[in-house]
Amino acid sequence: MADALTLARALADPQSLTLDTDWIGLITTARAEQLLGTLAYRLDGLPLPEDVALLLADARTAAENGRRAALWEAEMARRALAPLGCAVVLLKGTAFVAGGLSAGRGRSIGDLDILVPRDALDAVEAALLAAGWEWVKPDPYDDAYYRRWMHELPPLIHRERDRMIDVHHTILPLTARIRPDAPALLVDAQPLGNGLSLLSPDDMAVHAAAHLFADGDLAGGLRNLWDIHCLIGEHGDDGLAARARHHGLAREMARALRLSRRLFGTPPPVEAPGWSDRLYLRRLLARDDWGRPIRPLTRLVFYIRSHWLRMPPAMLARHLWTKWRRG
Amino acid sequence: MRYRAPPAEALLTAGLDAFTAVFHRPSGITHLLASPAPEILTVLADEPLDLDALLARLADRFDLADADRAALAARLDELMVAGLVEAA
Amino acid sequence: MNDATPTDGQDEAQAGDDSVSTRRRVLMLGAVTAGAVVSIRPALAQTAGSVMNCQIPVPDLGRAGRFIDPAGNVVAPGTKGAFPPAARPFKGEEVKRALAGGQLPGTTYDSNRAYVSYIRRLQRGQGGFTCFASLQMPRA
Amino acid sequence: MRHVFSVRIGPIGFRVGSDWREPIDQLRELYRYYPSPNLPDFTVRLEATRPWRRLVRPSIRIAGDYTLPEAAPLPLAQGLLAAEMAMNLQLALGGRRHLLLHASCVERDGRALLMTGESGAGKSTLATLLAAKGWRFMGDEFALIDPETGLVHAFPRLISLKNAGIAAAMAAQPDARFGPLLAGTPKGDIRHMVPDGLAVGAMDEPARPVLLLFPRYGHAAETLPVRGSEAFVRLTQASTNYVAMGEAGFATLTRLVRTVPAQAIDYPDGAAAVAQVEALWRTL
Repeated sequence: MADALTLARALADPQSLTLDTDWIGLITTARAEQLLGTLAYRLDGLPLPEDVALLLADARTAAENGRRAALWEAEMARRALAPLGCAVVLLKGTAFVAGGLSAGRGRSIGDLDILVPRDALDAVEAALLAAGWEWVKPDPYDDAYYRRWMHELPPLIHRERDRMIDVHHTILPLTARIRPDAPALLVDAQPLGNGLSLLSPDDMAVHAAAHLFADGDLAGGLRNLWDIHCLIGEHGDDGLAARARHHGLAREMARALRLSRRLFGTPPPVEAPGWSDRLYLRRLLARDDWGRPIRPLTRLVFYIRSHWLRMPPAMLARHLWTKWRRG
Repeated sequence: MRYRAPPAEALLTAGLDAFTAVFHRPSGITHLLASPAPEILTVLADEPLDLDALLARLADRFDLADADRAALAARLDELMVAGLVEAA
Repeated sequence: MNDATPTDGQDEAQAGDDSVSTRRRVLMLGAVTAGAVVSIRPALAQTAGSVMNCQIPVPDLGRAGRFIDPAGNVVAPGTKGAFPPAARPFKGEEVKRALAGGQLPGTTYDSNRAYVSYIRRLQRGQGGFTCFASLQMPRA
Repeated sequence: MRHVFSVRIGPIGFRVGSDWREPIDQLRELYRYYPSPNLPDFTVRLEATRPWRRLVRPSIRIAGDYTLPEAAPLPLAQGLLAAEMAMNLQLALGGRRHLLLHASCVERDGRALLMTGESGAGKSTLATLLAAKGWRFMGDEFALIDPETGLVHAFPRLISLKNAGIAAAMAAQPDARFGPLLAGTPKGDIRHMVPDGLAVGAMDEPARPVLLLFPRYGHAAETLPVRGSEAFVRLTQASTNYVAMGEAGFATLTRLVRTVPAQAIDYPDGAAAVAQVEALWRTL
């Protein structure tokens, strides 16, 4: 059965595509994995069938509009938080485009993610609420859950612009067994000169690996792995392993390097993929040429794993029990 | 506090009868402005001004029917919420 | 989805401005009543509703299994006086009838009121909001 | 997928995959005279809500490149409706090459009349009435405005007739081709009608918009001009992709409302509306 390997190859080596490529299958897979904009930039300038070229040009325009909207949302957050004088670090897609990084080329960007010092959280929350952001879920149970267990405020949405913001104070949930060094992330952040900052290149890659392998069920994982490929291609991997070890994320970073090498040919030579890597690859590529999610069992394994990572066993049991009762 | 508006090239404008449609390039947001908002943006595009200087500048260019400081401040607040004006 | 289209009051404040070209223009700083800035927002809900057949789960999937109290709040399962979740999502047409004073299928007088209160309080970002918003659009 | 059908409607190509044969057979029959796309712009999937629901009480989930989380599943008997909704949804959410206006559109002498309004305003009925009078039907769901040229492109998908409109259309156009009667859908009884040969044959010819109408059914006949600013705001709300189109959307829409006169027409019945429209058309 077709999976997303064709897409991974097209991203890694656009020249390898032949004119008899199953273009609609490739485009549909890329859309479903939120990588169409990225693919469109990778194939820009290559000889392509006219209809393909037109469709990809549309995708680049759409990505450019998305980039502008993401940067504007960051700017509005900057204006709201400027009076506080605390560090505001952009994360994920918005950071990539704000830094002009190759990982940001054509990338789809959803919510605005920012990292702030934990002791500034209350002030940040108040300033955002005063500037037109509202709680998405005015629900005390969820609220208490977030505040107690998560690495971020409950999601806020701006009442005029309809855009969400996730305010983090570290990069993994507090329930996770791994505790990254959040103060070090802030200390080494690199100012953009306008009051906003980016994580250091190493921390950016470590965060991407943490997000991919230590949090969540690998949904959208191919895009996250592409981010890592681009970040390492641009900044190299000097000191990366040591930094990952410092945050307790050495295993995740090493796995990211092995998989990214395997799928995209990321430069640093690393040890060969092991048997567990094969399971991750099966999950990362679990998408067919109609955009359908495939390999339900593999997906289920990673779904259960995502809860295992986030919750202590007793809490996990309670959570799965509730989910099961809901059907 | 001084107020800053985007430079002229950041805005696309189209007059539509009594209103001005404005496309704000940095945000991609379209605004429909009624007077005196377009005039305020035009004056502030030259340089950031505080409230009194802005009022004086507007009085230079227009016959102000109500040189009302509070009304001008209210208009500026609206423009700030829309992201068209920021504190300089 | 913008709820503040320009008002006629504004227009009157403007009338005649364009015709005066030789004299200096008169500017009113405080004449606008409904605001001098209207920002255009995506109209997805309205048009999505017209090309789609939508449904509203009560409560949304993120809070599935929890109860709805008489005021429409989502509360812990088993809360006294609250109602269990709706057995199936309601269709757009069913909600439209309920908002107009009818009753949602499979509900009692009281659970219907609780569910309708819940739906009325939906916000952006919550499951069912787009559907609800599309039902709220004024009909010409 | 098991069953596949591709079609091009105006400038937009679709690929529809289905777990069942029936909806695909119906599409193939009704779109028989439409071309195939070189490259479909969008993919639609009609899939079983659960694996066993392919056979037991078959229930269609509408999926594809773009989905709405709140879309309700439909029974297999309404598969054609599911396919049509899904194709509309792809264009509404994913279209970026044209400014999409939720409007019906007819053409005469290379000049196009756009009609927009909420469902129930009669834009679809009016378009079919005018088509019966010799106008070219360009579409009753979306008008596609080309940002480069300002021209409107046709999107003559199947006409979705509802309830009382079904019998009226069958009486007015007995020679037209119709799909199966879909009874008891969430939108009432629905029957699809294939646009006439002129509409399909000339669908690749764009037209210059010259009149914009905001019709309203069920009121005494009245015609009132609509100012550019009001038309602008109403069209931003009648567009599924105005905001997503960014600068191109702004340039296209401001050009449209500044060059094309807009009128609101209230009408008591179809005959009066046609007379009102033709009277307006003569003044252009």
